Amino acid sequence: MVGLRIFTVSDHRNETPTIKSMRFKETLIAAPGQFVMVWVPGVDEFPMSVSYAGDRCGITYQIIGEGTKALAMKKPGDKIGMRGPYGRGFSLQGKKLLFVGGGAGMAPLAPLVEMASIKGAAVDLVLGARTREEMLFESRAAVAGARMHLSTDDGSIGFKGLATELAQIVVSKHSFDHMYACGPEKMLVKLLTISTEKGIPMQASLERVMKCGIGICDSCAIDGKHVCRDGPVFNDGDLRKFAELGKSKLDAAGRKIPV
Amino acid sequence: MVGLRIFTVSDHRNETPTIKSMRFKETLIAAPGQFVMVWVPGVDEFPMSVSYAGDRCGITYQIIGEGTKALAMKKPGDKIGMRGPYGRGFSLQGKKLLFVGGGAGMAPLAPLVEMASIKGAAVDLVLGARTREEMLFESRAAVAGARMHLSTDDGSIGFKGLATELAQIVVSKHSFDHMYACGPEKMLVKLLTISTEKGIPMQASLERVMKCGIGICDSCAIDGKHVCRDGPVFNDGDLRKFAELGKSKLDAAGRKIPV
Amino acid sequence: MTNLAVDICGLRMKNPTMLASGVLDETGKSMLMVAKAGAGAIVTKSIGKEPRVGHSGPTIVELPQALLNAMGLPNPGIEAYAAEIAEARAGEIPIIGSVFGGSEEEIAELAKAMQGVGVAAVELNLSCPHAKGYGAEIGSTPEMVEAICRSVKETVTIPVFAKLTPNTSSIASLAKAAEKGGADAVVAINTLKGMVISPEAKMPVLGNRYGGLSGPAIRPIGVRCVYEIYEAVNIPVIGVGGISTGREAVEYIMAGARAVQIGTAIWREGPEVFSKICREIMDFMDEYGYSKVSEMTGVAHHGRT
Amino acid sequence: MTNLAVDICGLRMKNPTMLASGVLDETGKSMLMVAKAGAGAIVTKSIGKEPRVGHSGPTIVELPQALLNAMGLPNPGIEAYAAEIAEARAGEIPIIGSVFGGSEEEIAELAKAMQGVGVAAVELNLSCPHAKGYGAEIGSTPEMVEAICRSVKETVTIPVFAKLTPNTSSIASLAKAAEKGGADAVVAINTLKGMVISPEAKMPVLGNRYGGLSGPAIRPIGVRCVYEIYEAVNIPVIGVGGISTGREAVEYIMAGARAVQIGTAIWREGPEVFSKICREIMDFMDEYGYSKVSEMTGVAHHGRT
Ligand SMILES: Cc1cc2nc3c(=O)[nH]c(=O)nc-3n(C[C@H](O)[C@H](O)[C@H](O)COP(=O)(O)OP(=O)(O)OC[C@H]3O[C@@H](n4cnc5c(N)ncnc54)[C@H](O)[C@@H]3O)c2cc1C
Ligand SMILES: Cc1cc2nc3c(=O)[nH]c(=O)nc-3n(C[C@H](O)[C@H](O)[C@H](O)COP(=O)(O)OP(=O)(O)OC[C@H]3O[C@@H](n4cnc5c(N)ncnc54)[C@H](O)[C@@H]3O)c2cc1C
Ligand SMILES: Cc1cc2nc3c(=O)[nH]c(=O)nc-3n(C[C@H](O)[C@H](O)[C@H](O)COP(=O)(O)O)c2cc1C
Ligand SMILES: Cc1cc2nc3c(=O)[nH]c(=O)nc-3n(C[C@H](O)[C@H](O)[C@H](O)COP(=O)(O)O)c2cc1C
Ligand code: FES
Ligand code: FES
Repeated sequence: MVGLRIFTVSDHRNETPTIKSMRFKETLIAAPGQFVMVWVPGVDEFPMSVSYAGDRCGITYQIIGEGTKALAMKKPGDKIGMRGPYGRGFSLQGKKLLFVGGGAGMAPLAPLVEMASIKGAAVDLVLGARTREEMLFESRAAVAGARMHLSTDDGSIGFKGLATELAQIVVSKHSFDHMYACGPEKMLVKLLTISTEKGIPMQASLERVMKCGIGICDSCAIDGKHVCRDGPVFNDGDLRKFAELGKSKLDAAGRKIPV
Repeated sequence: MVGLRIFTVSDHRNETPTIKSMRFKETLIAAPGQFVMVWVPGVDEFPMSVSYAGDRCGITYQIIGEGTKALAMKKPGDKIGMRGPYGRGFSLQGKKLLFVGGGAGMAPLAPLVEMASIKGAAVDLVLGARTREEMLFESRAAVAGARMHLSTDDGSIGFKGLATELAQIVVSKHSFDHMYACGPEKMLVKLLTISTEKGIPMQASLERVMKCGIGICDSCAIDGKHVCRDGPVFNDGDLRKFAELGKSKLDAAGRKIPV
Repeated sequence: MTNLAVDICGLRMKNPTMLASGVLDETGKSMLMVAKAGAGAIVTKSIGKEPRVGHSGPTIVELPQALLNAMGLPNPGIEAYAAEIAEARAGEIPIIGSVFGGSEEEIAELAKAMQGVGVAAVELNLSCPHAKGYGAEIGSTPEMVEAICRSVKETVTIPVFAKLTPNTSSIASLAKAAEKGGADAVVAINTLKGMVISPEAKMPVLGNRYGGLSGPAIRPIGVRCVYEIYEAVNIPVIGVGGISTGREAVEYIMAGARAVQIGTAIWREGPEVFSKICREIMDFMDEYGYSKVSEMTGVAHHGRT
Repeated sequence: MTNLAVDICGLRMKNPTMLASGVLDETGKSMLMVAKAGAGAIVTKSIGKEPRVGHSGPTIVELPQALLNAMGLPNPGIEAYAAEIAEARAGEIPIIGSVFGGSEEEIAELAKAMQGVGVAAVELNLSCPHAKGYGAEIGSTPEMVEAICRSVKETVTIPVFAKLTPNTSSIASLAKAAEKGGADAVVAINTLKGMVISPEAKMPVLGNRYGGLSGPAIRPIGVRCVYEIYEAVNIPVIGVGGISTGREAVEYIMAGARAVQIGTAIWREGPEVFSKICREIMDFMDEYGYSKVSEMTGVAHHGRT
């Protein structure tokens, strides 16, 4: 087999009440933003960003449905399958960077924040969550040296409101030469407006139903491009061309449904 | 296709009344003693030593049956197939070398003579043929700087008698530290005796029916070894262990027949 | 002048390559993209009456020279899919609608709906090896193939292509049955039924356990099938299975194919594989003195049939 | 203690690997050499009544992950071959005599001759895809498979293995027929019928045009066949097709095989592949806590059948 490899869970911990990180004994080389197809034997397979690359690689996931529920049951020593990494990750550019992560969207952004800091860029991170305890990778980003801007829907910590509202404020106060984002698609659409208005280049990671992960099944199509192969990270030029962004996506049967 | 390549005949000439050389436009990297499986489309496939390696590679063949007759009809520009090179060729050792070539057996020896001369070894060549005009690669070897010793069955040139008888004489006059041979198996058996008596290491190229050329069909078996994969070149240690050498071989149906 | 154009049952193609069914053809925009990448025609995903989500994952196993897939015929149903076809038709190359169903009637009904949507031809998927009650399960005997082709022919006026399964002891018999049933062309081959087991997980990898093998690994089987079918029928054959170079397309054409389909090659090479293959076919024709693709069709039978 | 030994119909094998028929088994000395290289048993070349030179060349096409062969069942005939078997028996591992023939009677007669020569079991080649009138041509219907197995069982007392063809719509039906006919085990799979064409030469490469595909490319098909057969019959299954690592052997074993055969892997890896595979199976068993090979047989069906 070329793609599929078996990985052994080394540790598994709660990041927030609904988000867990699973690390593995094995190594997986992946660029920030690339993803793997995670196989929970006997259950299902689904895409996950690589949130820890290299030695003791790992993924960070929100418990959503059957697949992620089954994943959450795995203990150290248990084995799962992963294939990948796939797709085009983020390309690190600029010196003054604004990151915007919403919910589990911090999973692919966290390794990029670390990489940017190591390379000497100044990083501002707008981190949004529903509530205080759902804040993902707050300390990981802080340790990496990011200047933190928190927002919660309920105001339990930081700015009360949407991450995009906070981002708008941050952008108006500081200057940035690149933006990186991952989170709900409505959030990305708003950030794209900011990017256009302020003329700041932006890269964002998208999500679509993914079945093959390798660019042949068309389930992840967005305007004739494929999130698994052309993405998941797209730049603002591509994002602006997507008529379907924030509007429609395909369900598992290939029906167009609202995002 | 990994193995099979198409080659274009660049020139085709008579070396002797029964032996022709065919050169190709393409390159084939091969060590002296290695062979190819030659496909004459619509006719058959059979093994041939690479008599010219590298650019404008070539083979030198005796017209024996249907396959080689069809090969002889090919003109410059025509295409044939070849796969390989296969097998273990000669390993060049020693400084004072005796070569013994009988008939078409000079085909694999000629490039080795050239290589040995380039590397500065002293080369004596005993070249045997049925009659004067059947002498193969006499000038090619002479140009390469080999000291020539000719023998013919009919005495039309050089020593009248077997190449092995002449080799016996040459060996008694000069000292050698390695022998290389290719030709009829009875000849090889006698040379092996000389090798043993004089304590001169020897390498010889063998022939057997070859169907696959890649070590799986067993048609080229000799005492549990395979001429296509373990050979075609064997050293005196191996040769001495072969109970079948000079005695029996397999026919195309796998029947043991006398050599 | 070397000319790549071919004509299959009245479909004019600028070159002999078609997108194979099930690959990058769930959405109109993706089909348009493949058309732009150089395909001569597009076969749609196999469409059924109702929406279907397909099998649970994994749906794909990557192998060194093959893919094993069990997508399970996911599709939005013919009604919703009509819009995608409408969009794809802007590409100005023939769109061939692929359909699958559980009975003669259902397939004929779908073919009719496809015709209504304006496809240039309909391809009957009688050969998917991993969907219970569909595909190869209803296309594995000559009787069924003939009956289905006949029903469809009685229902539509556009050309009908029967896509056959290699999971049989005689694909030539299936092809003859398709011809007898009135099919205008046969397409060969669909995938071979296969399975990959993970020793560590002690179970088959695919959610559906069984899947279909495609890609370079199956090419010698596809070429053999086309060669056999060419000797058995008089209707055109469309070759598919493991093609990723022009030389390999020519292999199928010489075996008897009038056109070829390409699916799995997109995995390694992207949709650009279509223009690459066309360029390579052109180069081959130039070197070997062919001016039309049809001059090569079936030449590997020369002196045999 | 991890133990690789297996027992198939009373044949005691020190490990579950056998040399597949047709590969390095034309001469006694080569079979001895393979025995020394670590095989647990040897299946002989398929032997007929009379000497046969086989097809004209090319008899082999090398592909990236496969071989296509049309040797054409060359063999010296059972009479001459007896001496080779006698020589091979010195290897002290079971020798299984493979036979092919054009009729029930001929096959039964050959099986009897094999028994006379002292083989531990006889394997019936009902599956060679490229020899007219033999192999798959007489082994493609359940009726023929059953009748042949029955004739042979009535003639010999040693175990009878039926080697089946994957070139069928239901290998499980063939296996059931073999079981019904009294076969003691089934072997799956033989090669898949294929063809390679040289565009430059405008013709099939093999002298026989058609050949049999073997090697890694066909492994998913072989695993699927063994999996299907395991669910259909109660007699042991021996798995073959594209195995070149211990992990791949385990794949077949988990699909339901009690033992495996190895042929094409010798092409790339030499006969040393047997000891390598055994070592890898052992390592896998150690890591995953199996002490006997039989504990792994069929586990990929767990919770299914
Ligand atoms: C490139 C990529 C990277 C991803 N990376 C991560 C990651 O790092 N961490 C993470 O937690 N998730 C990530 N996701 C999303 C993740 O794949 C899904 O959450 C997961 O497939 C849900 O699987 P499940 O079996 O638990 O839920 P399912 O049973 O498949 O679905 C349960 C419910 O969740 C909905 N759902 C399914 N997929 C998504 C989705 N993508 N977003 C929102 N709702 C969904 C379904 O419609 C359904 O109603 C990523 C997705 C993509 C495409
Ligand atoms: C490793 C190897 C390298 C070889 N290199 C050369 C070479 O460089 N030049 C060359 O001329 N030949 C070489 N040969 C021999 C060559 O392969 C055969 O002569 C050739 O196969 C004959 O093919 P054919 O179709 O013309 O004859 P066929 O029709 O196959 O045979 C015609 C007759 O010749 C006999 N014959 C077949 N093979 C041989 C053989 N090997 N030796 C003697 N008689 C045979 C047959 O038994 C038959 O009676 C080599 C053989 C081997 C194994
Ligand atoms: C992911 C995938 C999905 C497929 N879906 C279909 C399908 O819906 N209908 C169909 O007739 N064939 C389907 N096929 C089979 C292909 O159309 C084609 O016959 C086969 O893959 C061999 O060609 P290839 O090797 O070029 O892929 C599918 C193949 C793949 C790999
Ligand atoms: C060169 C060659 C010759 C073969 N000859 C025979 C044969 O004589 N009888 C037989 O039953 N199978 C024969 N086979 C099939 C193998 O025994 C085996 O079933 C098949 O090759 C799949 O296994 P593999 O992939 O390990 O080679 C032959 C295969 C090859 C490659
Ligand atoms: S997930 Fe299949 S094309 Fe992207
Ligand atoms: S030619 Fe087949 S084993 Fe040597």
